[in-house]
Amino acid sequence: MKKLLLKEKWPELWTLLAHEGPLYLPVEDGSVVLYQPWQEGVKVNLEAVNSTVSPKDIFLPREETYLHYSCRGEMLDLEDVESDEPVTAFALHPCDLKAIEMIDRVFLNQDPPDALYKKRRENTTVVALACRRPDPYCFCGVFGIDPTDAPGADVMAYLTEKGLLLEGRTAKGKILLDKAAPLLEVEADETNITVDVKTQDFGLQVGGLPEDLQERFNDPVWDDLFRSCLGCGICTYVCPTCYCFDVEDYGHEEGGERFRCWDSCMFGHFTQMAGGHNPRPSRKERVRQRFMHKLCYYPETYGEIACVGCGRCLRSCPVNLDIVQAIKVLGGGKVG
Amino acid sequence: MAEQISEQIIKVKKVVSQDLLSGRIDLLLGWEKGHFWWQSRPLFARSEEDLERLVWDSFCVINLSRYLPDELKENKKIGVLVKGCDARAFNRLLQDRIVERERVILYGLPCPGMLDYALLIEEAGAALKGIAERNGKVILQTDEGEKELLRDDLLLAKCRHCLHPDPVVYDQLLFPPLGDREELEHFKSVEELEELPADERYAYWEKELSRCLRCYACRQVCPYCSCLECFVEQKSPRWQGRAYQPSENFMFHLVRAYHGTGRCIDCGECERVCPVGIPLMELNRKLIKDINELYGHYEAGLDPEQEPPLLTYRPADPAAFSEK
Amino acid sequence: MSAVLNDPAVGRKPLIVAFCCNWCSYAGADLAGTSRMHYPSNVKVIRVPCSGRINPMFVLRAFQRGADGVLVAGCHPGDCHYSTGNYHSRRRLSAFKRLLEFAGFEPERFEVRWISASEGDKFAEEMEAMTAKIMALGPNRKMRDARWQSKSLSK
Amino acid sequence: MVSIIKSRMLEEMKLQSGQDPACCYQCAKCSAACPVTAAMDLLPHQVIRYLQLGLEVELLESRTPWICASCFTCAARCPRDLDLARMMEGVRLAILRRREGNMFGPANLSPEQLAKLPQQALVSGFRKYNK
Amino acid sequence: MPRTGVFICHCGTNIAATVDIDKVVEAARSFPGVVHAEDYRYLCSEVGQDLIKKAIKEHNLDRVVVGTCSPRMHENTFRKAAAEAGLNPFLLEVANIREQCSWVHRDIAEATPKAVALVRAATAKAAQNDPLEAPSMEVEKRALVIGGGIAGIQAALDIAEAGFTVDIVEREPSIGGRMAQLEKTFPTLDCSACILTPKMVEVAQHPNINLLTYSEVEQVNGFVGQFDVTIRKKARSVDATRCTGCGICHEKCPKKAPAEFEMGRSTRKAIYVPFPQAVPNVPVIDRQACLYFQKGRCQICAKECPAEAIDFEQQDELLERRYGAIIVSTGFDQMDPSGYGEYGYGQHPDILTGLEFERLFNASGPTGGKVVRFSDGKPPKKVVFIQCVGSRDKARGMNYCSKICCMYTAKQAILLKEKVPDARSYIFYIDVRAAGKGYEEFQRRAAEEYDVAYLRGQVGKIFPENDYLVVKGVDSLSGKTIEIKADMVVLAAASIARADAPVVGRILGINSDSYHFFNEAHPKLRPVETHTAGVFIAGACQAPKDIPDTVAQAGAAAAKTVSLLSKEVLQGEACTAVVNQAECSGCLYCEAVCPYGAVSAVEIEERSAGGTIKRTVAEVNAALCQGCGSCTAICRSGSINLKGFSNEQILAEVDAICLQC
Repeated sequence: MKKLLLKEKWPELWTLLAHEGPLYLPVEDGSVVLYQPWQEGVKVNLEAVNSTVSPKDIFLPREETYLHYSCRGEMLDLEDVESDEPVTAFALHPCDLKAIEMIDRVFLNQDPPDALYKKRRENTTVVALACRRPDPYCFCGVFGIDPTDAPGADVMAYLTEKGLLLEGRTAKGKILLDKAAPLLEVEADETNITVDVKTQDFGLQVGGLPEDLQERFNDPVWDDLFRSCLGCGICTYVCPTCYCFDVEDYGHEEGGERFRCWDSCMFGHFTQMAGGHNPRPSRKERVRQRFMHKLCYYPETYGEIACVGCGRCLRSCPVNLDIVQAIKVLGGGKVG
Repeated sequence: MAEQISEQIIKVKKVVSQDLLSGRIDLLLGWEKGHFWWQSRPLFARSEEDLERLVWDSFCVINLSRYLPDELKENKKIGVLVKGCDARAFNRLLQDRIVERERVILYGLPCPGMLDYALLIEEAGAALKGIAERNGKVILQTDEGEKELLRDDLLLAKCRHCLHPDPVVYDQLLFPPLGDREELEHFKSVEELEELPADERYAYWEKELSRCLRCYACRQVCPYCSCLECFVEQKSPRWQGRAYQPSENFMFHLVRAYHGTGRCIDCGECERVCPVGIPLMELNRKLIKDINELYGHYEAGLDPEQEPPLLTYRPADPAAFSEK
Repeated sequence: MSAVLNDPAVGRKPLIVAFCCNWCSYAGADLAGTSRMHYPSNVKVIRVPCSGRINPMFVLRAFQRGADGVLVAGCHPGDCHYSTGNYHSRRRLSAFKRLLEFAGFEPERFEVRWISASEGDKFAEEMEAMTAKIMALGPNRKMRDARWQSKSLSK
Repeated sequence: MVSIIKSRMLEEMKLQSGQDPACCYQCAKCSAACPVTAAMDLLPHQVIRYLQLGLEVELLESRTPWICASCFTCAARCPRDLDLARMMEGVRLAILRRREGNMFGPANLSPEQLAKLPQQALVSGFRKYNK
Repeated sequence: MPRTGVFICHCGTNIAATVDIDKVVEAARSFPGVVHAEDYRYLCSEVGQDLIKKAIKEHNLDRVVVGTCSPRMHENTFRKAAAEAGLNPFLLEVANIREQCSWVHRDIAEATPKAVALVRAATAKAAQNDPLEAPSMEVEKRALVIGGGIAGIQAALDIAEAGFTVDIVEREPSIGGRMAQLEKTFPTLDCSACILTPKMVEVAQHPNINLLTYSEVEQVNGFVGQFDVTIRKKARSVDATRCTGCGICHEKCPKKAPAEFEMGRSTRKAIYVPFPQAVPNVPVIDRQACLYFQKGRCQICAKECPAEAIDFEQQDELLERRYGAIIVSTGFDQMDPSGYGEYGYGQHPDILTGLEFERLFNASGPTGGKVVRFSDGKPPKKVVFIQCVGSRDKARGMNYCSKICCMYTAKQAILLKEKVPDARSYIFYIDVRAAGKGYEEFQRRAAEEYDVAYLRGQVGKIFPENDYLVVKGVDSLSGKTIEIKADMVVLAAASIARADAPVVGRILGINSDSYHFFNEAHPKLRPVETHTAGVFIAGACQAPKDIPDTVAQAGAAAAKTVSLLSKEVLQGEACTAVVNQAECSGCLYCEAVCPYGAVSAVEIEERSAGGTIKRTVAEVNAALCQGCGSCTAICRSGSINLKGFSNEQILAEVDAICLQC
């Protein structure tokens, strides 16, 4: 049973949800759209197809402090940092939700699971938003993702002329809708919600990728593919399925804090050892690492390619070196 | 202009293939098409067939001389296609002694400026299928018909700011120069920011920089960032923390800009590649403006023989502080 | 003085970090001492060989760590012990000062002064004056990293 | 026998002229340069000396301040950069302040004079020489 | 984690009065890495130093922080002590809690926390300190003396006597300087020539001295122990090896020019020796005056010269020489008093400066030793001397006292009386400054035995009337104005620095006071040293002074030079720049900003992508580097760092000093 939330009532819903805890939704910030906590005056944009940076940072923040330490003489005291506040992640697109499912496996399907990530995940109610108009960069179809439906969502939302159609999918979702009940129209028209969204495929046949990509580890294709790479971290930071992080301390001998923050396998210092040895000394090894991780290592462990076709790397890479190109040269489609 | 470009490619191919086949160069740095008609990515051409993919169109924005330092390690002699800004970038690298002039052949391409896809779709309104260009006009082909606009109105911001469309250094200038441009409002936005009260200016930068992902694309693409190891990565001393705190954002962006004092060639690449649209050139242009005001007009990258302003002094120099 | 300096906003005196060149300004600061002149105790001097040694990153670091004002002091142009150091720093620090102001810092927060070994009085006066200006502005929050003085860090 | 004291006259003179007699090392260049010393009872440098010593009474009686023509030769020649002419003016005023009543007012002037003399001169004169 | 020891000095009450020492010591104990902290009344004393040495051994400290007076005062004292205890001296840091804390802050509540902060900063820095070694450099056992006046002569002789080679560079054709211009010297009245000439000859003949007259220093590079100096030997147009000094050339030379040696009060020939006792006694052709050089004809001197020594083709020579030390003794000028309108100098031939008047007594002077007026050749009967012309005058002249005028004026008054027995001298003075052995007595003699009228006062106007000069002055003591009909007036014009002193200073890299007199390194304790190691100063180029002081100072400078030259090697600057060549991108901006040419490019081999590649990077010559650190601030990647003031050290200080306690 879907309920309609009229456009003019949106702000009321934002206020309501933001009152509980942080409400992340796509916001126009400068020239780009990003998922940011709602506050009075921000420009919410539900029409935008894909935010510049994926909403993964709702669950895996760019930076999160997880302990404070202080030294007194020989004494060292540690103090964990945790937050229990409920979070709402609003208007996440199916591809991004799929990506979060992939990251879940990494942080949760292990013992012990990552406590911080687990907490955030549990405290967050996810409202997914079906796509209506694809971006030229979108190719989620290639990975069998339905841009109009997001399995993992607590609430599924559809944009209509009048406003938003909301459909509770889980207990969490129901709670959210109950809270919102006073704002919702009782009988909603069901029309014009399932548009047939055609995304690009760039002539990709992922099936065409060799069974064991490991064999391609020393393949000459890598000698050319990496050349145009500038070694910046854009692809990894905008990517919804990249989850690498680094741990760093801030402070001095008398005290400080320890936090983790995003890291990128594109950086020279990624995996550099204390002794200075770097197993991936040049851009070639780094580019290979990133694509092999998406197309080979992740699948080996979790059974599917770590790409959801959101197209962010196609859009943001300054030199147009992206995963589509990688898949093609590795046999997942015809080159050129 | 535009079809001029599309015709030009024929001559470009002719010239470079001669040199590549004759072995005058081992590698040619050019452009090829990406997935989309509005993307041209770097081409590393070693053979005749590689060259078939070579393009020279209104989207060849990527600065190829940035690849020289690395490619020179593997190749003896390299040919590069350079636009105005790319040539100044080359001079920058030359002045910082990280390329050897004699190992590079520069093919100069006077550049009418590159088109901004974001602007194109914005102007198009309806879904944009493609474009055609003729005599300084761009025809947008949308599913709702055609729309004709002035080419100059559709240029990338960096190209609208460009003062020297013609390469300032080259071994062979492939086409007649277009002449320098006069950009009267070059520092307009900087001046507007200068007008603000200090606190508002700080708030402005705090907001803009808050989006910074530390992807360092601005640095990686920058011709003046020629350090082997950037201060950002250094462990000892630890100049720059990784936290996404305002204080760390400012540290990175102010120091990055400061390192460009008298060295930034004003190519605007950093701003172009920034995925979250931080107006980085305001910082760079501020420094260019101040150096001009304080220590005499200087445009980095125009003449590698001219001493950079921070490497010299005059006893009678003015100061931005009281000398009493 | 100390009473006046107390800054309710953060319960701390405004902190001024003064980088002084060893040959002129540091000697000038010493002279202020030998002549028993007085200036506020919130001024803390760091000795460097020459104003030309000053890397703007030192200044930024001071602001990050909680300085409310930073001063670089060196020999008068022409008197540099190393003959050209202060000519170079004049250019570097002028550009840098303008950049800082462009980033939103009040001009008074970062100053450069030429103070000779014989100008103990000038050193004292400049310190008084700068302290007064900083007090008028109040504590600096721009670029300050709250984490540095956070409870777990401060004694 | 004089007792050396900081005199009020000295302070007033300092205030009026902005000059400090303490800077004078008594080279007497002023006296040497002065064109009207012949008519003076105290030489210019002695006036400064008296100020330094605070000998007010002697100065009150002295003719010198009134002889000084403010030609500024002394000021031009003084190696210590003192402006003795100004000091003299300061002394004159200090002296006036000490005398009773008004020095001269409209009453001291005939109608013709009043008519002839420029207004400004009169007004400033009154201001200067009256309590 | 280092093992740091902290030592806080009371300095009697100098520190203890306004800093709560116990609080500081206690705070120090809590600083990271501090394993020992104590205080003492006078750390710089023997006992205090022993205390530190003992603690270093007992607690095997590897870092030491002393909270004391300014490092400019005692850093070396404490570093020596640390070294004696077997610790590398550069592992010691000084926290300046006296000059910059206890002395500038009134109350204990203010000064104590600041002292703590300063000690904490020093501790944080010390933790980053590395042991340093000062580079040692060869000493070129040869000295250069610039200026061949009495100072230069004396210094050169002393050095030569000590067995070292020394070159004298004198820009005039002869050595001798100002003293050679004097007739007699106060207070003994012995004849200047009689005592100077023998020394000049000795210089000329001394095996260890070589004389470069008519020459100037053009460039000085390098550093103490190894100064590379370029000297321009100006073309004399006379072959010194042939010239016998017979003097026929200037006898016959038809062209006259004003004589510099006589301050233009008489003439000399176009080919000339400045004065009869000149050393070397080799003439010079003044090419500006010489007819041959100007008009292309004449050459009489060449025709007349029996030794065929005249060489019109001679060119300037550039000599490149290396010296271990340099003494600057470039002397002084006399101020031109024509700025003082009231004295009318330059408008009347009988108004002279002291030096001009001096020449009247000299047999080889403009009047052949006869004291007569330039106007009519008559001996002056009334001579007025005026003191402090341009001295002690902050308005139109120099604020300082020229020191020698009081005495030479008394001398000249006496000489006058001896030459013209019926002459009378009137001396206008402000104060008579006769401090010096026998000076007071000498001045009194002038007043008492030579009937010199001392008038305490000044002169306001001088103007000619009939054949005399009317001097209008005042006697401040009597309060009487005075008018003197004088035959001659002598102005004791101020002694001032040489007009080109600033240029010399720049060439040598030494600084000067606001009057362009060269600055000594310390007004009391290092009076002949300059801030540039290996460069010493002597004589009136440092400040106006008389001959005895000059000679004494010259001796001192010579002694310093000798002790320097007698070292086999010198310890150089330990705090020098160093390049991390692995990180250096080789842009060499550092080279561009280095004032000492200490940075240069070097090619290194490096492994990269399998093969090895050659790269150009920067390299520092530690012997040349003086440690200013300008290079480190221009280096974007911090690949060039400064030992002793490294990025790590300074940042550690900043971090610590910003920690509020």
